[in-house]
Amino acid sequence: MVAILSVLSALGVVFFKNAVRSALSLVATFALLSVLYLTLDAQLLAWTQLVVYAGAIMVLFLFVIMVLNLSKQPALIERRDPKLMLATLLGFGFAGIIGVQVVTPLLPPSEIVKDPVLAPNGFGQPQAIGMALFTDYGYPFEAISVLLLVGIVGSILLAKRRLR
Amino acid sequence: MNGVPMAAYLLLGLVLFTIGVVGVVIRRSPIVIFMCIELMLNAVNLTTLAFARYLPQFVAGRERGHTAVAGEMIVIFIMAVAAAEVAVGLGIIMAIFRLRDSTDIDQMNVLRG
Amino acid sequence: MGDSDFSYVPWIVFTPLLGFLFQALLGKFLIDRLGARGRWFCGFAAVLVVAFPFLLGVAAAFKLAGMAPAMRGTMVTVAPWIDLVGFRAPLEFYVDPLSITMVLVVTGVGSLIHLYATGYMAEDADYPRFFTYMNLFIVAMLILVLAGNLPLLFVGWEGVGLCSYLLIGFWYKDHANAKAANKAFIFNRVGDLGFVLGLFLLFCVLARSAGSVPDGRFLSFDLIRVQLVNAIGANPGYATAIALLLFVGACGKSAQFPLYSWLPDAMAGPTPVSALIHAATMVTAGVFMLNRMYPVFQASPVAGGVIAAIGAFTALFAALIAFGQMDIKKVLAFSTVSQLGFMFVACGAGAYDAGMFHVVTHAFFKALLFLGAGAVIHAMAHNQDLRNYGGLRKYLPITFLTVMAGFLAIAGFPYLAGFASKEEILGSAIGNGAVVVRISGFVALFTAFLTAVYMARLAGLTFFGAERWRELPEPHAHEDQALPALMEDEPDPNRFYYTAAELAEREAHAAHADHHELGPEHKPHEAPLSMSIPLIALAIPSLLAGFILGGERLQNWLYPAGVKPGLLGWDAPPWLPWVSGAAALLGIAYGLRTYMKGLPADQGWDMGKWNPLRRLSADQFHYDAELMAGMSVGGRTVGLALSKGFDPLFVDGTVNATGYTAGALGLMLRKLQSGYVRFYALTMLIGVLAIVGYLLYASKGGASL
Amino acid sequence: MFQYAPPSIEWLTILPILTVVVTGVIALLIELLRPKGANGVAVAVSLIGLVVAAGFTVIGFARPEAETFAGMAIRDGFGSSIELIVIVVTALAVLFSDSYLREKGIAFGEFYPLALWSASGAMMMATTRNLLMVFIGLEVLSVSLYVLAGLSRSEEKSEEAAIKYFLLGAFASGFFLYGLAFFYGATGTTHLSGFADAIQADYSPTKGLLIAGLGLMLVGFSFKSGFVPFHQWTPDVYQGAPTNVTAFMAGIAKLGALAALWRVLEVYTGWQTTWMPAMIWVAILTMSVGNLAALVQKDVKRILGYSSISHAGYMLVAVLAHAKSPQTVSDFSLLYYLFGYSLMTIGAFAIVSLTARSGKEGTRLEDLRGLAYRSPFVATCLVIFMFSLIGLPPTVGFVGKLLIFNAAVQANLMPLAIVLAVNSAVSAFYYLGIVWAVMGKEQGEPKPWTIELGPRVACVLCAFGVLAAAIFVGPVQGWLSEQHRATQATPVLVSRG
Amino acid sequence: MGLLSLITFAPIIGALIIALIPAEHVKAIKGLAMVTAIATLGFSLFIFGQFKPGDFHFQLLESIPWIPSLGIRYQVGVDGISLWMVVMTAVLGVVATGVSLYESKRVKAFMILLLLLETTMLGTFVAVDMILFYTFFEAALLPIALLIWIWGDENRKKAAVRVFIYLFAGSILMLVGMIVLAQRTQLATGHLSFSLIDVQAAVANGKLWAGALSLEVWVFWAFALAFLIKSPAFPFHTWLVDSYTQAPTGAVLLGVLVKTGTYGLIRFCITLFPEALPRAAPAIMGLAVVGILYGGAVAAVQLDIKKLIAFSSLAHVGFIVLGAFSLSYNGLVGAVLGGVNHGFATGALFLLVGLLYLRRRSRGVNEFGGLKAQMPVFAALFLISTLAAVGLPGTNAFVGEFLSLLGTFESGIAHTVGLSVGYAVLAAAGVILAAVYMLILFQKLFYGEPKLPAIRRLRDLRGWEVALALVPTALILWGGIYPATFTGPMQASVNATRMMGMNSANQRPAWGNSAQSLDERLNLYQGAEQVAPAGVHAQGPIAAYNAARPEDGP
Repeated sequence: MVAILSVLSALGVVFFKNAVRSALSLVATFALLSVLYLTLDAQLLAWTQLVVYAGAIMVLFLFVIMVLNLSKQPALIERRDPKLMLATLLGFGFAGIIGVQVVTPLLPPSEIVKDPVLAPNGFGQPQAIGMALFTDYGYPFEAISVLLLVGIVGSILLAKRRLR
Repeated sequence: MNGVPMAAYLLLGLVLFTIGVVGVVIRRSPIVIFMCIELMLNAVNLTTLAFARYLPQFVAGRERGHTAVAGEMIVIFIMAVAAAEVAVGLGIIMAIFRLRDSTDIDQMNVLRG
Repeated sequence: MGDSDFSYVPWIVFTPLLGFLFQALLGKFLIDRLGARGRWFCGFAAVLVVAFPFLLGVAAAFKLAGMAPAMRGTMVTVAPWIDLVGFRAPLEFYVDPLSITMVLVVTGVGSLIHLYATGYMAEDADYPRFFTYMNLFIVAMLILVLAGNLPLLFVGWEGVGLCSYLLIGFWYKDHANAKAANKAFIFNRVGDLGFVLGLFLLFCVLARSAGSVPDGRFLSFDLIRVQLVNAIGANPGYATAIALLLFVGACGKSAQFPLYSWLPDAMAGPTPVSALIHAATMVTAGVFMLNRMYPVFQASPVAGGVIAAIGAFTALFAALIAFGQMDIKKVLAFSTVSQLGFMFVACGAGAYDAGMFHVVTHAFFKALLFLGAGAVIHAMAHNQDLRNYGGLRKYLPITFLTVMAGFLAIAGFPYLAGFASKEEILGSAIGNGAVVVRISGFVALFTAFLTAVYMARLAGLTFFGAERWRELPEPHAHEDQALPALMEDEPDPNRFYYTAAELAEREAHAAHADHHELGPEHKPHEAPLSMSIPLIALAIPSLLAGFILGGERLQNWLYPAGVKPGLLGWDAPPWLPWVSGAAALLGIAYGLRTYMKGLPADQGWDMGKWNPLRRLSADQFHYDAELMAGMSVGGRTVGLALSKGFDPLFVDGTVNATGYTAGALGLMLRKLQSGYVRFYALTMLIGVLAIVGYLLYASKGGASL
Repeated sequence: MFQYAPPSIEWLTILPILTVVVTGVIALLIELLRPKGANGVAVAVSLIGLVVAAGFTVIGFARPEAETFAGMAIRDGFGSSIELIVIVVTALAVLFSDSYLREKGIAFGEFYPLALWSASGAMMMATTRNLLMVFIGLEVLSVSLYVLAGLSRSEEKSEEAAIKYFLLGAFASGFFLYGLAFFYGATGTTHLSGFADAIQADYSPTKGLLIAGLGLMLVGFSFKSGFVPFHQWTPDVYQGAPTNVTAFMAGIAKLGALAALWRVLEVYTGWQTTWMPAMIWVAILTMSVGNLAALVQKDVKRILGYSSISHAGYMLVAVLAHAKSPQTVSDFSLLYYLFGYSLMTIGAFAIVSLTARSGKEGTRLEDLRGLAYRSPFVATCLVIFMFSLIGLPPTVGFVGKLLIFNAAVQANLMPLAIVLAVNSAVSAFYYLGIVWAVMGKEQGEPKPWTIELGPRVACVLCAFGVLAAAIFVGPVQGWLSEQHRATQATPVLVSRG
Repeated sequence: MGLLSLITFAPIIGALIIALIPAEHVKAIKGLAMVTAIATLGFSLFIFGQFKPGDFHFQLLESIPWIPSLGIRYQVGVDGISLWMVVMTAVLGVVATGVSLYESKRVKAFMILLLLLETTMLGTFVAVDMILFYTFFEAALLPIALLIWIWGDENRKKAAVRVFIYLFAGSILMLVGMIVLAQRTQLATGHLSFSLIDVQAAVANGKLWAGALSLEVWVFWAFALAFLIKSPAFPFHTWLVDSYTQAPTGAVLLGVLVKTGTYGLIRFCITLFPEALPRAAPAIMGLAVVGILYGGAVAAVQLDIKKLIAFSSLAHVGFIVLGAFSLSYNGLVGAVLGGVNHGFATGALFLLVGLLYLRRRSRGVNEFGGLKAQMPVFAALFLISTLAAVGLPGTNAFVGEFLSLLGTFESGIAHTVGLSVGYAVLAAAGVILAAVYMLILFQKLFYGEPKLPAIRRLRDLRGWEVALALVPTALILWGGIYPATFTGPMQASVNATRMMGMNSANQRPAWGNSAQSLDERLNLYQGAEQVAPAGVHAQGPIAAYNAARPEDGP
């Protein structure tokens, strides 16, 4: 159910002509996904998803859309573009290939489902994640900080007024 | 916890990913394209979490918890990266909007040939 | 220097070489400095360096004569030349009766002609250049005759060709001369093709059979004869091939039928050149070479037949053409071609010594005739047309007498030189066993009659009858060419050009030699002493050579019995001397009777009135014209087709097409680079699908590259 | 409550990266402190930092191979070599950037920290076998480059380049991440060693995951390296971005991506029958498309952009050769070519950047006309770079191609060697076009150029490097293999002294 | 630094010094360039003196590792085949520099490039390592292309591009071939080496190509193609025509450039591919013969002097290639000798035409005429060069072409290369064509009355020009009169080269075996084997040869 909804809202992102509506449907997708995360026992990530994506990132998006006044812009899908057909076709192709070749082997007869489906110990708990972040994943964590720094400096640089 | 097979999550991830991919190709607004990319990233997150959750037992010689954490780490880092990308990407879109009053990606082809 | 006995022989070659270097390097300088005395000195040096080898040759001849016939062959090695491990052709001279005979002819006749030239060319601005070439020619000719091996002979062979080329084009201001020179060179080249191939084949045959000659001197004459018997005995076909190929070379050099037509054109050169090169010496090189290589020819009767037939045909053909010629030198030229044909008939018949005999006598009387003609031309302000002559005997008595001697000799007046040598030729041919050769002999006999007639025509038209130049119109005065426009505005920092002042001085310095043309007021004058002496000197052997050398004397000298085996004997029919003598006398009588009266009406200035046959003959039966037109037009067409058609289209074309294809592909790719992000994303998507799809496909074991 | 046990860490392993990052921070602080000043200090600090980092790398070279941070970072000869090259590239780019940016009127001090961080991203990619780390490095590298590409904000083409690069880059990242997820799904880890375990487990349902994961990751790397058909951003971005950024990007992006590709394919060697044909075709297409398209270009930067595609193809040949027969083909050919390519490209771009004069920049071929008259020295350098790019001896381009040829032949990849050869010939045409433009005569009197110290030094270093690296390739390699022997990292090179 | 390195890098050292002189000091630059060229010539003569003729191995070897991991070395040496090439390059270097003293446009760059070009040529001839050879071989393109581009005539740009691309494209596959050779060497001997000595040693014992015939044929063609293009043989000559036509006067060294191609054919194609050789030889000889006839026919209708020389070069190179691939001893000597001879002959022609061009700025055959009266000394020098081009005995060209043709004929008679007799006949016919086009050229330039007023104002050559032109012309004559100077040092090497290509495995001499000498295994005459099998003579012909002429030492 949640899955179907999320798919629908994701389609909305693509097919809404209005950027604001696209964005809102993306928010919906994110929210639905966080629900799914919960079903996967990943509580922390679910909340993070909500906060980071639905909250922060999408706000940014909407902000930019508003600033640029994109909602007023005309529809930006050309209906007759062969690209559209081709892209959809290729999309189906991609999904088909991956689905048949990669996901199908993982369907129920395989061992994965036989396994009693219990979340691993501490799965999704903040402690475990925190532990990992500060031990084994300390280095990437630091690297990410560099990345965020880049993001900050970069966006400032891009948004700065003209050079002296 | 429930009887939903992992493959279902994977399929959902695949569908979302594909939608994102198709969206990137067919939309003309860079903002929306960017949103579609975010959709792709989320699809990846979902897939990864599904793997982490269902913990492939077949992975020999690896401690289960360790494995699961790895998946969660991927998700976290992807989120962080997405945040940074958003900051920069929107900055670029802002900058280009300031230069010209349109964000139609198809009008951006000064560079070609 | 190898053999002490003949260690001076190389100086036969080196002396004129020194003369050549002297003329080339110092001649102009001397004349500029010393003027007339410089001229005299140059001329003297030029004659001296040819006369001195003659003395050496005489010495060598006496020494050879004093040796046992079997010992008369000495190799004098001077220096290495082509000097490879497996193939050596040193600079070596082979001293034997044959080479020394030729040395004597070349230097003897050569020095007389040099002497003559000092008078004939006295007024020419390029006096030293002339003697440079002439001396170089003597060098090359002596190398040719003295060469100890075939490649070295080829050096001389080509060397004389070069000098011939240079001398034909000596008067360089006229492109016609240059064209004649080119023609001579190129025709000779065609012959050389055969010569070289024959040489190669000979080498291969010898090398194969010999396995290894320790010092690799395969083509040296002292060894060829020894080796050849073994080599060819196994493959008689090779002998024919080699012989015919070599004969092609001889055809080129000695102006035989398919390749004769350069020789008449070569008359564009100064007359001493014609006498020396195109009558006495160089053109006989083919006959000499046949003598030199006689074992090969001897081994192939087929080749002998071919040679005799071609010789006879050429003799007849050229004699017929001679009837149509009005240029005094052209008549002589065709006569030379014809006489050379005689020599080849002899060689084809196996009477190599008879061929050589005729070479020697022909050298005397033909040189004499040319020199005489030169004296006439000299006297007639360089006009060469028989129709302008007539009645010259009273103006040029010495010339008249000597030329008459030459005329009688060539016409085969009994017991003169020409009669003697021709007698042997005809005898050998008619007495030969092979039918072809015998027919050739009869053709030659008929040609001998023709010879007498056309030579009488020449003599009659020149020396008898009315003084026809008196009827000529007054010549035009030369107009001086204006000095070139000055281009002072063009900068000339490197001083490439003469300044105006220098140019004026230069033009003044090269004040035109006093050119005068033949006109009604012209008064012919006898040639200076330097020209008369050679005439007289040559007239004597022309008359007497038959007595001196005839009667198998030359044969015993060149081909002593028992030493050079297998020379064909012949059985001349007893009636021959009578018949040939009669033919000659008849011809002379008929010719003189016709032409002493003056120019016959049907041979006048208006070609339209000529007998059609004579017109054909004047045009060499269209042979030369058609051949030259075919060659030059055909060659040009092919060359242009390749140059303008094939080269740009295919050679350049493929290159350009490759470039264009690449460029077109680039343009196509450029179109794909549309600038649209979404299109880029689409291609990426295609790529993703392709790669992932392929990998999954391949992982199922489905594919390999 | 948390048992926090600090893991034992070989700090030296990441010390070069750390140094670069910290230098970036310092440079940023300098920019903040004196925003109105010239950027000389920032340049100096950056260079000093890079030198120090290089020093640490060299020190690390001699140490034994090590993997630390729970397998997140690795130190081996290959990684350290890449790090060194990255440092050199960055230093050279920094050297000539200052004057260019000033001339262009975009002297943002942020360039230096961003460039340094970007470099650190490339270094991270090169020194890890963990795909997560590869991804983060990739993002650090890319995000900085996105920003830098749009540095010239008043220029439409710069911004266009930035957005194209950004959107397509993020798109490609998405694929890469999907692949990463698959890999993780199959192995339970993001470390490449998981592959071996997975193979050992031989669990067939996940095989598809591994394969598809590889394919998707290849897409990511291919995009960054500019392989066909993921190349189309390259010419646009190269042309649009500020020239110094293009130079930097040309070197650095390939370094990171190819290093990571190298490590991934090294692991996947066992399955090469599956992916090798595909990659061979990618290599063939990459080489050919880049060269053919460059033939008809008129803009120098665009030409160099296309040429970078084909050079990426050449390097892919080196990678494939190693992956095909790792026992006989060492990493030297790739490293050497990367180094050489970086030198010649940066040198070329440095010279192109000289055309920028007071805000205007002409990068078309005719804008280079008369360079030989204006500055023979610079023209000579450019000629050297172009002939090196063609692969004419005795330049680094030649020796590099020689090494790749050798690698390809050794690995029995003759078709690739031949395609490479043919492509070299094709490429000569457009490089010559640049040379001719330089040699050509300008309208009017030649105006001599004054060239500042920075670009001058950069040109000299590049030109010198291009020649010296070719002539002294023996000692360089000797030194490297000595380090290798110390660490026992790669198979001993077969050679005859 | 050894002697060979010295000579190779002497021009570059000169060029570096010139680079330091400010461009305004034109005189100093020209002087220094001349000094450098003459010094190089001096070194080359010294090398000539040091050379020991009887030995077929590389002499004066120097060897420094370059890329040790690939077994690539800086290895230089000379043998009999390269010795005269080096001297020739040095001689023509002097000539080229000399005539370039007239250059007035960007003199400094010109001289630097010219000296650079000389270094690359010298390097090509002394390189023993294949990669080093390739390095010099290719590096020559840079100066050549730039010389044509900047200082060439009206169509220089197209010519420069074409020269560069064509030659570069032609030889790049050879690089792959070299690598294959080295790899096979490694397979055969266990050592990776690009040294010609090592590679050839592996070829000599038959291990290198064991069981890889098709590969051998492919690699052979990779090499052959590169060299045929550079030589250039028949369908590959378009670059030559362009570059000869457009090159500046100073580019006399272009004549040497094409010699690197024929040199490569002999050095690589014959020694390293014994099994592929007999299969390929008829085809290559066929190309050569077509080139001879085609070059002659096309040259005969050219109206551009330099184009004419270019097509004549095509024909002459045909003789060289023909001789080389006749695989007979005489033919090979003819080919090596022909390379040297043609170098001098074209050098002289190029120089003289250049001097004419400097005066009149015209290359049209029909725009001259009557020069003989105006410039007699020039005419004499030109005549000698013409005769050399015609292949007249007494000039060096004759000896080379004669031996080439003889060798071809020989190989045909012995059925070594079946079609050779036909080839020899056709090629000999090409000699006629040579006479046709050269004599027409000579006639049009020199005979007749001066048509144009400007020609009547022309001075004869100046003293130093004569001196300069005398250098190659004197060598032309010397080579014709005393060719032993040329053939003497090259014989042992040529013989070894031939046996490398002709003998069966293990019978081939090897450069790698420094103790080996050729006696007793000499087998000069093809087809004579049945009569006198190899090794019968107690004293081999070379020994006999040396005994016969002991005084002819260096």
